[in-house]
Amino acid sequence: MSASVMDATSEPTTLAPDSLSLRLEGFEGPLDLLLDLARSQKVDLARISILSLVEQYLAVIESARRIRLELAADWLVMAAWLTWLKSRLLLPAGTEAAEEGEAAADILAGRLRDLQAMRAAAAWLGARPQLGHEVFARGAPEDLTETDRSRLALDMSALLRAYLAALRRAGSRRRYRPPPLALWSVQDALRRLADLVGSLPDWATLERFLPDTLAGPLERRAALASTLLAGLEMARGGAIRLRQERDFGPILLRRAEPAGTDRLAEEQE
Amino acid sequence: MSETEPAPVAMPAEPDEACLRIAEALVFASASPVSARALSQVLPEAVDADAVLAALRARYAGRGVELAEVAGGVQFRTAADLAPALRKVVEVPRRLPRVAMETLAIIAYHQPVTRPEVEEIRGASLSQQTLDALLEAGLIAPRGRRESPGRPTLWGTTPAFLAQFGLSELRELPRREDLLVEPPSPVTEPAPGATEGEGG
Amino acid sequence: MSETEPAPVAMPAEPDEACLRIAEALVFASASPVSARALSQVLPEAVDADAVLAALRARYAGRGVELAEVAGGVQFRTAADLAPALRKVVEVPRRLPRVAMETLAIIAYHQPVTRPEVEEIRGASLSQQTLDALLEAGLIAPRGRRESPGRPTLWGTTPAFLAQFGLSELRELPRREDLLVEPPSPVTEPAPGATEGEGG
Repeated sequence: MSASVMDATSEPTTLAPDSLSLRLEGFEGPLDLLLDLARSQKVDLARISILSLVEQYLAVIESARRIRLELAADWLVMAAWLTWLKSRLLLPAGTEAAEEGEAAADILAGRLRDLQAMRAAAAWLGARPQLGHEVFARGAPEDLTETDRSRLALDMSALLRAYLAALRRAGSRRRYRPPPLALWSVQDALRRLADLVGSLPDWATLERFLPDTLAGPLERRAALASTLLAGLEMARGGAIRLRQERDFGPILLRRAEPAGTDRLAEEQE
Repeated sequence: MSETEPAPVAMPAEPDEACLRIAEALVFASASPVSARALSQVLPEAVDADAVLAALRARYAGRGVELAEVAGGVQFRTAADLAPALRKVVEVPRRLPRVAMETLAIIAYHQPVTRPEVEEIRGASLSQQTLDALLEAGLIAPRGRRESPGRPTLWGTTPAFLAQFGLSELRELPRREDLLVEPPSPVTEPAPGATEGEGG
Repeated sequence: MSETEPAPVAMPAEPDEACLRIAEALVFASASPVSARALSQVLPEAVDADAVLAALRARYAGRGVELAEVAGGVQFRTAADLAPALRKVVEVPRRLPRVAMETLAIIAYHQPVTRPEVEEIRGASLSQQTLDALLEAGLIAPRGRRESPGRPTLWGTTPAFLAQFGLSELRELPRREDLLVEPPSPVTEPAPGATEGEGG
C-alpha cells in the first residue's frame, strides 16, 4: 500500500514497502531517515530539494501510521515541524513567511550535512587499521620502570596541612579527655583537720588548715571548699566547733569542749 | 654496549648503532607510545632523538613489525597486511558498533562537547550502552563541565583514541569539509514553486 | 605479502622473508611465549617453524631487542646490557606517609623537641619506623639531649629539610598564628616534660 506513496516521490530505493516497519526501526531517528532519503535523491547534499525531502518523510510517516506502526514521539514531532516547513516553502517567494521557511530549510539542510560529515568521519575512522584489530602492539610489554622512589614528593602546603591536622586532632582528643586535676579532696581535708585540730587551743580560721603545696587559685578554692566540708562533717560528729561572725566573714574553727554543747548552732548564723 | 661497531660521530644522518639499540629496546619494551623527549632522556646528550627514531623507522620498514607514529610518540606495531594471519592466533576484541563509531566521531570533531549536543547532531538519543562502551574502551573521557545551567559534563577523546586509530594527533583527522564528498556550496534552493516529486 | 622476494625453497637454512615477517609479528603481538607449534599454525604448510625462529633469532642477535627462549617458546626481550640505560627512565617521587608528614611538621615547628613531646602534640604514639623514615630521608637529626630525667634526645630539622621545602631559614616557615584561623583548643603549647597521666 505504501507503494503508491513511494511512486509519488523519487522512489527511495531503501524503502521497499515490505520492509517498511523494519526499516523505520533500523533508523536511528528522524534525522537519520531524512539523511537516507536525501542521499537516495542521488544528488549531492548541497542541492537536495528540501521540499521533496519533506514530502517523502511525511509519506513514510503516513504509511507507517496506516499500518499502525508504533512511532516514537520524536518522529511525530519532526513530522509536525516538516508539515509547517512545507506550508512555508509552498508560499510565493518574497513574503516574510516564505523567507522564514527558507531559513528553516537552510537549517535543516545544514544539520543533514553535519550528520553526513560525521557519518563520513566515522567511516574514515572505521577504515583505518585499528589497534587490536588490524595492527597489534606488543603483547607482553616489559616493565623497565624500576621506580626510583628515592626522591621525596614534599611541598610546603602538605607540611602545613599535616601540622594543622595533628594539632586539630590532638585538640579534639583533649576536649574529651581532660587531664586529671590534682585537687585537695574532702578525704585529704578530714585527715589534715584531724591531725591539726588538737594542736590548736583557740579559734583559728579555716585557711590555716589548708595544705601549703597548693599550685594556684583554683586549687586553693577547691581545698578551701573541701576543708569546709570536712569541718562540717567533724562538727556534726562533735569533734570540733565552727563559727562565722558575719556573712562572708572568716569561718573560725576550734576543738570542741569535752562537754560538747550546742555544736552546730554557730556555723550558720 | 661498548662492543657495537662505532658509527661516524660527525654525521648526523646516521645515528650510531648503540643509540639505535637503546631506542629499539625502549620503544619495544613500552606498553604505550614513546615520545622523542622520553627517548632523549635515555640517549647520550647531544644525540638527536628524532634522527634516531627516523633511522629506526627506516630499519623496520617493510618488516613484520613497524614503527608507527601515534598519540604524540612512536610505537611498534605489526604490519597491517599480516592481520589475517595473526587473527588466527591473537585474540581480537569486538568492533565498536556503528552507533558508537558515529558518537566517537562526533566527540572527536566537536570536543569538548556535551551529551545533549551529541544527541542534537545525531538527531537521536544516546544510549547508556554506547557511552559505557566508549568509556570502557578508554576512547573518551570527561573534560570538565560547561559553565552553563546544569553544568553538563564535557566529553573529549583520549590519547588511547589516537593510539587506537593510529593517529599522531587530532589534527590528523580529515577536515570536516573534506569529509563531504560534494563541494561545500551554499544550500538548497528550497524551490518554492517546485511541483510534487522532482528534487532538482 | 606475495611481493616479498621469494627465498630458495630447497634451502632450509634461509626461510623466506614472508615467513619471517609473520613470525616476527606473531612473537611480538603474543601475550605469552610462542612455541614453534603455535607458529606453524599461521605459517604456510611445509615451512619449518623451528628454522623460521632460528632465522629470526639470528636477525635480532646483538640488537636492542633479542629473541629469548623461555618456558613454552620464544619471546622478545630487551637486551640485558641495555637494562641499566633504560631503567633510569622512571622516577616516582615518594610521598611521605601522613604520620611522617605530621611528625616532620611538629618537629619543624617545635624544635628542639623530644619524642614524647611529639607524641603529646600529635596525641598518638610515634613509631620507630616513622622516625627512621625521616632520619633516612635526612630531614631530621638529633640535636643533643634535654637535661631532664632520662636525658631524652632532642630532634630538629636539617639543612636538607630547608632545601626540600625551598626555605632559606626556619624563620621562613609560616607563623603558627597565621595558620590557625580558629583558636584550636588548649593544645598549642608543647607542655615540656609532660607525659600522660598525673600532673602532681
